[in-house]
Amino acid sequence: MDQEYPSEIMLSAKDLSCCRDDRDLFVNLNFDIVGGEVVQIVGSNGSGKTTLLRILCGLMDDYSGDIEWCREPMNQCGELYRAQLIHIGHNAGINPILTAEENLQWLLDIHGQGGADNRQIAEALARVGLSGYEGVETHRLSAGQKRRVSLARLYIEGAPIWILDEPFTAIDKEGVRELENLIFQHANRGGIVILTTHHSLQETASRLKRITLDDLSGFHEASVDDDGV
Amino acid sequence: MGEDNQPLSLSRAFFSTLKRELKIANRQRSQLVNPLFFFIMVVSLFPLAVSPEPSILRTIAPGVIWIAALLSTMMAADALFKHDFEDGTLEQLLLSPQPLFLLVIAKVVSHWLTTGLLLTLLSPLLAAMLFMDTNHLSALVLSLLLGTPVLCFVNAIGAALTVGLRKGGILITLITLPLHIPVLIFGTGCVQASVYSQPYQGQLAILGALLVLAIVLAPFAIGASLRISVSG
Amino acid sequence: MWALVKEYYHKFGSPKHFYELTGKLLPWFAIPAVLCLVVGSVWGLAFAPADYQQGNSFRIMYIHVPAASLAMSVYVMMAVAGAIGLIWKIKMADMVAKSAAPIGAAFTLLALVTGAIWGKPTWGTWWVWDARLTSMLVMLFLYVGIISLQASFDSAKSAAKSSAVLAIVGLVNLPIIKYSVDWWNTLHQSASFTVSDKPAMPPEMYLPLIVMVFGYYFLFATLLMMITRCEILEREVRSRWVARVLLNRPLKKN
Amino acid sequence: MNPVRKKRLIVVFMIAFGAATIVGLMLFALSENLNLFFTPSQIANGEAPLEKRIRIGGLVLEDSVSRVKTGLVVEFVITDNVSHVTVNYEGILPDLFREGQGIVANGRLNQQGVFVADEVLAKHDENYMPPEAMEAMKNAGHPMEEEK
Repeated sequence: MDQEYPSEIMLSAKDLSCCRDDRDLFVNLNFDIVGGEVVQIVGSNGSGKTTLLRILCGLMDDYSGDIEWCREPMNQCGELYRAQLIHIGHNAGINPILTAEENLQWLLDIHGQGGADNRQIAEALARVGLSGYEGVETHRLSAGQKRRVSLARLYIEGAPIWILDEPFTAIDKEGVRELENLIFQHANRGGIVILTTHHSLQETASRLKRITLDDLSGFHEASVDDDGV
Repeated sequence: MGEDNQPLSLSRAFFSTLKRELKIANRQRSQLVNPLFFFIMVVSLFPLAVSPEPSILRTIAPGVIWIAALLSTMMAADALFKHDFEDGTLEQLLLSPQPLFLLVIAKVVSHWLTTGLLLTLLSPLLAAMLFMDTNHLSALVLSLLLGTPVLCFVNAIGAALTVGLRKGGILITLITLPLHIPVLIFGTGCVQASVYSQPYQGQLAILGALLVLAIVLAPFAIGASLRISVSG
Repeated sequence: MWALVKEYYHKFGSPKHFYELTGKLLPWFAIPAVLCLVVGSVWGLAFAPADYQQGNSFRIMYIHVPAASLAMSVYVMMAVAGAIGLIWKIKMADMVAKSAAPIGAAFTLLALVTGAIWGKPTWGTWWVWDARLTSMLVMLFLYVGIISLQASFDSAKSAAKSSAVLAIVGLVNLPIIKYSVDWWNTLHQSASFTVSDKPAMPPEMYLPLIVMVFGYYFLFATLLMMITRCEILEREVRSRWVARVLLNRPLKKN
Repeated sequence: MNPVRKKRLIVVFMIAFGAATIVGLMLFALSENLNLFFTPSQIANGEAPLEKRIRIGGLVLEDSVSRVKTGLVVEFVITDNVSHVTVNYEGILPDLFREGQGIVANGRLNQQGVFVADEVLAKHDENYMPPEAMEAMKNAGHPMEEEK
């Protein structure tokens, strides 16, 4: 858990534009994200936050511009890039029929980090406040608990890039605080966190960067705030 | 993260996916038996609709059983990626650093184990219902054993192409049926040859060739289709 | 050299350039199409000699054979265009593939219908489950599948990509289907024209056929351009040059 | 080994192995008789099953067609220039049916070795010819049928 990620990791976008259904979501977005940064993507509903995250994951190739991971085009890094990545979207691949433990086991197995043993999974589930729920089929869990199951991956997998889409949804106050801690800890270890949330992240603002996507009365502007750094 | 456990994690990813799919199927028994009942029902319609005459039923039996098997695997294919698409599993599958074709093969194999294989095991019963001679059973079972996996692979292409659509159902049948024709021809041809007391190894060999072709090529088509469906 | 190729590639991939180019090319295809079709059909249907066995009924060949040959080539072309669109992400290739599908389906249908009309007097039946007929029918099914898949997507990009995958899968399957149906049932005569041998009919019979084949190919090119041009206008409707086209103002080079 | 190269290796191996298997299986399949289509010689050798629906094909033997006066029953002999099979058919023959013509018939072979057809289809060839040219060729001494 305490490993440091190599300091040269970097994700950068050049002239990134995306047009969906004949509507420009964002135009000419430029940013560099280096290890140790937490990037919050802000914007109103429908401004393309989720789309941007999915593009950065490599799930969508419907964009123009270049994305580079460690100075190499992302789509050429392929599985090397995906091995460095955890993406938790709106739906995080939690099957309702399987138990929390089975779901996590599979997710860890296909992410090819040598898998995880039951003890690690039980520990992670305990960290997200789900001890005792390991063997419960997830359709019996509440929305917040389901969310926590998917977030438990963050405690086990050693991937440097976390791309989280609204991770705080349906999570109680206590949980939000813990997750925030986890996110900034990850950044402190040299990892990258890119997330969207309407919740205002406050802690250690020096590590926080904002990318604003906003649809301003027909003109599409994207701006990058560098708070500190 | 060590490089040395890579070979381990390749097979681990494959078998873990297979195990997961089988677990899900096992917990939804009703989904499991539906295609089987459909299979039996379609076959039992023929004596009612065509003729209860044993001699007629015996002649049409190979074709009827094959068509019923084809339709039942198709019925089951609609759900192949649907739930995964809805709960985000598909995204995680695509984000896996493991080769996608491997995971896709695992999914199709489990699909076959839960439909095609069971249909094959059930087919002697239906052959008896249609008064088929018992010495042709081996041709029927072997042809289904080799042919149904091909059907499953082709169905999976259709399912992957239509998974993002609100109204997939009938479209899958429309786009995959033409592709099923060779399997149908050689499958029934195999049983037919046995009925004519001709050697049927040739047909089995062709079915085998089709199966190998499906295993080699279909996973790439399925993978590409899934990427398109998820990004769309 | 490389820069030139790249420039050409960009130019060809641009809908605006394609629209302008085809606007100029269109008459060069439309006029030969009409000429060839008129000359070929009058020559073939009225002046070519009757066959020693089939009499006049063989004349339907002049409509049937080119349609059947086009049905196949259009499919291959569509799959190749789809693959180009899929691999190099060229929007124009997607649009061409989309426009080709209904034309190919129409030619396939024409080949089937004229084949049935020809079959009645010669074979003694409208339809037989013969290898050629069956594989043609399967090809019609493939076209129908591709067209309906194309139609069920909201986003044009996903529609293009998905139908390209299906077209390629179909392309791999076509020889298999062909071979399997061939093995299954064969009655249809083999092709009269092959590259190596001389045609199995005298010139006064095959010349009109060749004219007709050219006419069909020109017709296909014309139709393809026309449909693709409509498709371009529809998809690029937000761009300024389309607005100018629609307002009927001359396009200026810029 | 790095995973990208490993994946490529697996893919190449899969395709090579697959291609080899397919070729092997197809070669085996082609060595078998796949079609339920029989020639007169095969029938004469007793290779065709009796009382099962099969297809036969061959040329109609010259001067072999005889019609039963009442009804539409026709009897003729087809040949592959080696053996002959008698075909019995009740129904309307296609226009192209004539002596010397290639035909395909569906039906059953009865105990007497007579093929009882339920369908007769004329197989027209890929050669087209105006009638006069055909006459000329016949007069010149090489009728087209002889080459078959």
